[in-house]
Amino acid sequence: MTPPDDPALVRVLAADGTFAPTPEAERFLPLIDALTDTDLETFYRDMVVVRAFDRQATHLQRQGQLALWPPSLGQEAAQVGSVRATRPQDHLFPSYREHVVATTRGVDPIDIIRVMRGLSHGGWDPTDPANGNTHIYTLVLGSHTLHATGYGMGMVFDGRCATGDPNRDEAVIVYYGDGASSQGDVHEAMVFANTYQTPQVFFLQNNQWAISVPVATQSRSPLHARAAGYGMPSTLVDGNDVLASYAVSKLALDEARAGAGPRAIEAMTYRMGAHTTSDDPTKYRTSDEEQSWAQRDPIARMHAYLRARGASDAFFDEVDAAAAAYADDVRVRTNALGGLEASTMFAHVYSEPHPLMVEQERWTAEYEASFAGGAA
Amino acid sequence: MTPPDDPALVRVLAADGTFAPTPEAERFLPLIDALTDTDLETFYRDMVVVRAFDRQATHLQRQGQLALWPPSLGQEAAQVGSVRATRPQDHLFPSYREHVVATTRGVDPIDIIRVMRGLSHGGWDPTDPANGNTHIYTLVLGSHTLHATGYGMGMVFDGRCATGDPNRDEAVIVYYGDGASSQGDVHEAMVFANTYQTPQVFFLQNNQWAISVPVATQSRSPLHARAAGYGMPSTLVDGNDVLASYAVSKLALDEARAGAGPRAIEAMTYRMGAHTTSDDPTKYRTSDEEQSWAQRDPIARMHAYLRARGASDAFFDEVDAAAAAYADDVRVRTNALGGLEASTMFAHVYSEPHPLMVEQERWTAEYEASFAGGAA
Amino acid sequence: MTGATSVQTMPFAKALSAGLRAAMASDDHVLLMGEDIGKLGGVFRVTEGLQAEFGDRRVLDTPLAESGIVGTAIGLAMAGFRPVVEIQFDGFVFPAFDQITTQLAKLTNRHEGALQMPVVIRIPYGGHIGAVEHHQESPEAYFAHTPGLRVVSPSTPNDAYWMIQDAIASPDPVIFLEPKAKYWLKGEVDTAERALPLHASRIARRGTDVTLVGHGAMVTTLLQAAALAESEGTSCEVVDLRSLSPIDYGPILDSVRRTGRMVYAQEAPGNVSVGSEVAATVMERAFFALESPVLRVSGFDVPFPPAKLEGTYLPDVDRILEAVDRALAY
Amino acid sequence: MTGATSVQTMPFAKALSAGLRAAMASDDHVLLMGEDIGKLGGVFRVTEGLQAEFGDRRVLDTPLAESGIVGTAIGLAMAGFRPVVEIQFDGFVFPAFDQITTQLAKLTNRHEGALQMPVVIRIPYGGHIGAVEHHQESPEAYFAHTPGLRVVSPSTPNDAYWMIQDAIASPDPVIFLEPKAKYWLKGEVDTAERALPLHASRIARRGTDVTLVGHGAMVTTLLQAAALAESEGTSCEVVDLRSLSPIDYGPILDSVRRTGRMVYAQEAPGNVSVGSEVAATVMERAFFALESPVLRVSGFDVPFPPAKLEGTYLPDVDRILEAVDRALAY
Ligand SMILES: Cc1ncc(C[n+]2csc(CCOP(=O)(O)OP(=O)(O)O)c2C)c(N)n1
Ligand SMILES: Cc1ncc(C[n+]2csc(CCOP(=O)(O)OP(=O)(O)O)c2C)c(N)n1
Ligand SMILES: [Mg+2]
Ligand SMILES: [Mg+2]
Repeated sequence: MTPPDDPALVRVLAADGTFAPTPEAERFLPLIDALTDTDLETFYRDMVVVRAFDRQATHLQRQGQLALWPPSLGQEAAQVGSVRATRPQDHLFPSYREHVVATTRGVDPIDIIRVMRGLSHGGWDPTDPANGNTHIYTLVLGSHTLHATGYGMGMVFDGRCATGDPNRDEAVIVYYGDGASSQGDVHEAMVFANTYQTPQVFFLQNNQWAISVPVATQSRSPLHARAAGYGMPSTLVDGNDVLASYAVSKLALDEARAGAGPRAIEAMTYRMGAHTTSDDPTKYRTSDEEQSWAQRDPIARMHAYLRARGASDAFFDEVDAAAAAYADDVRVRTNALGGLEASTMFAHVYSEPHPLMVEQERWTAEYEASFAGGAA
Repeated sequence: MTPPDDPALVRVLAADGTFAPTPEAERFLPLIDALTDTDLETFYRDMVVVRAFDRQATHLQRQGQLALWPPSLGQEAAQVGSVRATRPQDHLFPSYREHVVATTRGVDPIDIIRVMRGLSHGGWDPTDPANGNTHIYTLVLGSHTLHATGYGMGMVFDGRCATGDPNRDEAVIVYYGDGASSQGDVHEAMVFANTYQTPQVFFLQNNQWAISVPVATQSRSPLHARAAGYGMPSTLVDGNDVLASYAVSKLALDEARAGAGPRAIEAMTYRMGAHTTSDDPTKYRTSDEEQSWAQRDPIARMHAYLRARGASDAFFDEVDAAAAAYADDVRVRTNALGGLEASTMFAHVYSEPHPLMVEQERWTAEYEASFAGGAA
Repeated sequence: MTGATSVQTMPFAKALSAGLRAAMASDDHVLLMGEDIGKLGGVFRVTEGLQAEFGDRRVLDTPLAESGIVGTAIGLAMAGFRPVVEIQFDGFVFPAFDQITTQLAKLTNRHEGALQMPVVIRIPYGGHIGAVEHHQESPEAYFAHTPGLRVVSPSTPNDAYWMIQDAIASPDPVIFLEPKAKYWLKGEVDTAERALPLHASRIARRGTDVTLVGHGAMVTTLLQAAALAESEGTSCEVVDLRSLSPIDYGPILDSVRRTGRMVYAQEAPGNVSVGSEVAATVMERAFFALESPVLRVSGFDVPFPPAKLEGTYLPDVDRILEAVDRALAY
Repeated sequence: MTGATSVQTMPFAKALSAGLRAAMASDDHVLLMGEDIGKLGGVFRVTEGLQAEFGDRRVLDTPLAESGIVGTAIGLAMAGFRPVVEIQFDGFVFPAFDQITTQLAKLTNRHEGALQMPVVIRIPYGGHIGAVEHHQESPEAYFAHTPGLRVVSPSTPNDAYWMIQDAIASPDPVIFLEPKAKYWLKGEVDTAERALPLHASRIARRGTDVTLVGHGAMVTTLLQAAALAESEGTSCEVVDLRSLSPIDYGPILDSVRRTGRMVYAQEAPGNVSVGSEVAATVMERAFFALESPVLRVSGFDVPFPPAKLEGTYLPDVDRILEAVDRALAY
């Protein structure tokens, strides 16, 4: 297990928002210096907006509008930092809590809502350019890491990376958790990634918990150290520091795109909320622990930093208003969501016609019609 | 991939048999000094005897007596060194090429023959004390590493290790190959072993090949380096040096038994023969490579060392004669092996009665009897 | 304990929990393993309180890796333990499928009887809870097809209490399928005496016109259908399969020989399913007794749909009665 | 090419190889992946020469990890490739089972049709080669039960040649089961014209008294049984299933309606198998046409035994004829 203040940690902003790079952060500072004020404001805005959405979704679940909601609360900096380091041509493979990643890349939040409402398994179409090459969530933990590696192999085979032109080069980034890191598929994904030198970043959000199980049960030693065993460089970053998360992701993605092979990042963060709306974290963790992490809130940290740099009240107010409007819009659209036709169940099991689908869809239609007839 | 002459290598005997410890070997020398002449002769004898058996089995397969034979040729030092470092109370989980391990622990070679002849899936009974706690072969690569870890968990839970009494403490050692190292199960076995601090040694025989696939396809960096990512110490050893293999295994097992947690060893060795009797290695590797490894033959090396220490011709002749007799005995007993009753197919699928077994066994008996009747 | 005091009313999940506790108390090598089963008591709270009672060496919160859980359970069984594994949801059993199929199911046979494999794999399964993907599936066919496994599914609290203990006592590996829709179902549990052996099927209701057979959560639905059918003048016998492998055909064949008609209900996709096997076998063994073919009411041959469609996907009383009508119309 | 020159006699494995080559030549995003398939040409030499011809970016010798192979094949398919995976032997497909079942089979549905999954998984399967454990199994039931997969098994060189190309052309995932006992079987291959679509069953022999149905290596055995039966005065029709999911029931039902009797033969354990499904469906759809129940001749419900017993385990001509006699005796 990585202690939250491991000396290998890359951190730029201290918990109170002061600019205080750790020794490991030094080499990333040029990347941070290159950020404009607008960039910094965007990072902040992303985090605030998606947190408002996330809270709204939690409320919606409580009101019975959703089957389930897995909050991203507390992990905004890790997600915004990494996703803002991607380029439009990159492909992103989230796990299932990457609401910040998905929406920042363009996924309509209502599509995530539809998944959690029981209206769709996938939610959005990753081949639609509007979704920024964000692949859909995968609920079988770790299994998508192999899809990301395979996609990266495709990039290698098709010459989509290491072309010498950074504007064309592509990369994949795959998100997974401390719990998922124990799965055999994650190992195999790393084996294949290193063998085929995929342009890939393994982005581990270590939020300290896998439901009720602490990360110490998954590993007694730092998870990022696993990468070295595959010959892959890795970086440990303070995942609640959006600037550090951005910088380490940017470097790793740039290197991967250019042909240097896969890289790993462990972002130390914290799941500030429940695992999902079905969960009661008081059963397994202390409020002391929760409070100590509340001190490291990624949004408060960036707020303090921007404030110290001179951001205005007007800016913060405007962001809060935008966030509230965003969340409101989600609520309104959620309440307006309709149902599902039975036929959708049969429509996409296969891409080509299949006799069982034809028969069973027909049977269902006739069967449903028989009730309609009876009621008429 | 580990270069065969990696500076981290623990080696005591140079390829020509001279005593020339590498820097990494220094700390193991006391363990080697503690060996008696008889120990050294035993190591040599073990290797020569099992090689004779292995060659005999290959002949038997050629003569149509066996379905298949996977030779252990060339890997004798890695296997003898490690197995001679175990204590009687230890449990051994071989993969499927550990004929040297199995027979040295007491498994009757004819039991391995029975597996490869198609007379038995398991071959021997690991609960029979005669078999030295040698578990049976597992053909689904890597899956047995989890069984070994689970067994080690049982040792921890039952207080069978770390008792403070080295004569009572137990350990498990699990063997697997460079190819198998890519399997997810091996990763999960390491995760669980480290979480539960099992008294366990992961013994990887890197024989450079997984059938036709070179180890470079499994990993571009040294396999033993993976252990560190789980928080486990690891050692790289010249697996063709029986003294070095013994010493590193002895230390790792002693530490594991005493409660220090799991350890990993990568033994650099070479599969001097074909993958199995169905394989033709000329399709995928050069005779230059084969010859370069023939120079590092583990038996020739130990022969030269013993010879230089003053072992007599009489000793070597006696070992050769014993080996020939051992192999002869296997041949004679193989030729005398009988067939299988149909009923054995149904007898052990379940430990308690099962209606399908009862019905199908009865049906088979009646069906077979109907032919007997017809012929009478 | 006297019969009078030994009967208590409790929900299915509590009955299971009581059964686990009894098994753990009577053999200190019974050990529970799984994700979130210790401190949290499992996502369905079936193991609640057991870690506090028996300690964290008897109730293990494992790393998050199903192959690892089952694989180490096998090793523990080799070392003399009786591990009871919880898979968190039906759809997450597949990472462990290799260990279950090529190892757990075959090890006793591979050892020619020298080694028993008393491992129980508990899987909450089936729909009706409106959950997201992978949380509502019925994977029983995969296990029932696999030689070396025993597969059971209790449908009442009393069966939950006894069958979990019998499964743990079994020297063979048992896939123990818990119809999650029934966790909150209350019923009487007689803690003094088991009603039936682990692998017996059970007549849940007597009837004369059509035999309804099923397993898991479907048993309740079949009983509801039978009640409704009765009000419409059709008398249905209901058989709870209880054991999916091996299947106890005695009560089913006996019933079909009386009724001449049968409907099988299951939530799993129908193609190559337990229902296919029961239908084929009943038609083979009671060929001349049948006045209509055995009809099957199953989940459709599609992945379990988004929750808003589960009501359409899952066989319900109406679909069962539709099949009863078809059977009677032959 | 004219019909006359397009017919060649070749062994099954060579026909497969030719089919793979044709698919690779016509689409440069068809790519082969597996253990030892490149330099070695596969343990059965089906891919021999293809790496030399198409390069090591089209024919990949992968790391030794089946979940990794199938999982990365999925990612490659997402990136526009058409991966054809070789699993070395039937018994080694289980480490990939999660990727096949929860991912490959479901991804098109999960994406609501936005993503196709043109992945073929080739599996040499079945017995008759006297090999050690895990090398002679018939895992088809697991795949046939899984919605989202297509499952086929050619039994002749001509089908091998065409079906592999059709499987690769399919936008859906196809489990492609190669009866390894038939790799050396020679037969005519018409490289100009396919005889049947991928999912059609095929009348392999005409007959009037009993319908024999089966798949894979059993088709040869059924034909031998039919020949022998004929010499004893019984006329058997033989249907080669070819496609195990979906199943083309047309020719089977048509045949059974004429003969009134049917026997299904398969190497897999019979319990909850493809044979169970075919038997249940045929009895359901041809209920009044049947004069005897559909009988099944299967592998026993045990793990595939040590090779010296495979002759007892595997259905043979005698066991099929015994079932034919039983069917006729009803
Ligand atoms: C293969 C598999 N097993 C179990 C689960 C049930 N499950 C869902 S989330 C979760 C914990 C995940 O922990 P982690 O990977 O750390 O991600 P986090 O929830 O912290 O984001 C579990 C056990 C699952 N989804 N997939
Ligand atoms: C899961 C699995 N996949 C494939 C195989 C087929 N197979 C048998 S041995 C072998 C190569 C093993 O290589 P390695 O682990 O290095 O052991 P070695 O043969 O070199 O001793 C393969 C691919 C198998 N036995 N199990
Ligand atoms: Mg976590
Ligand atoms: Mg090897």
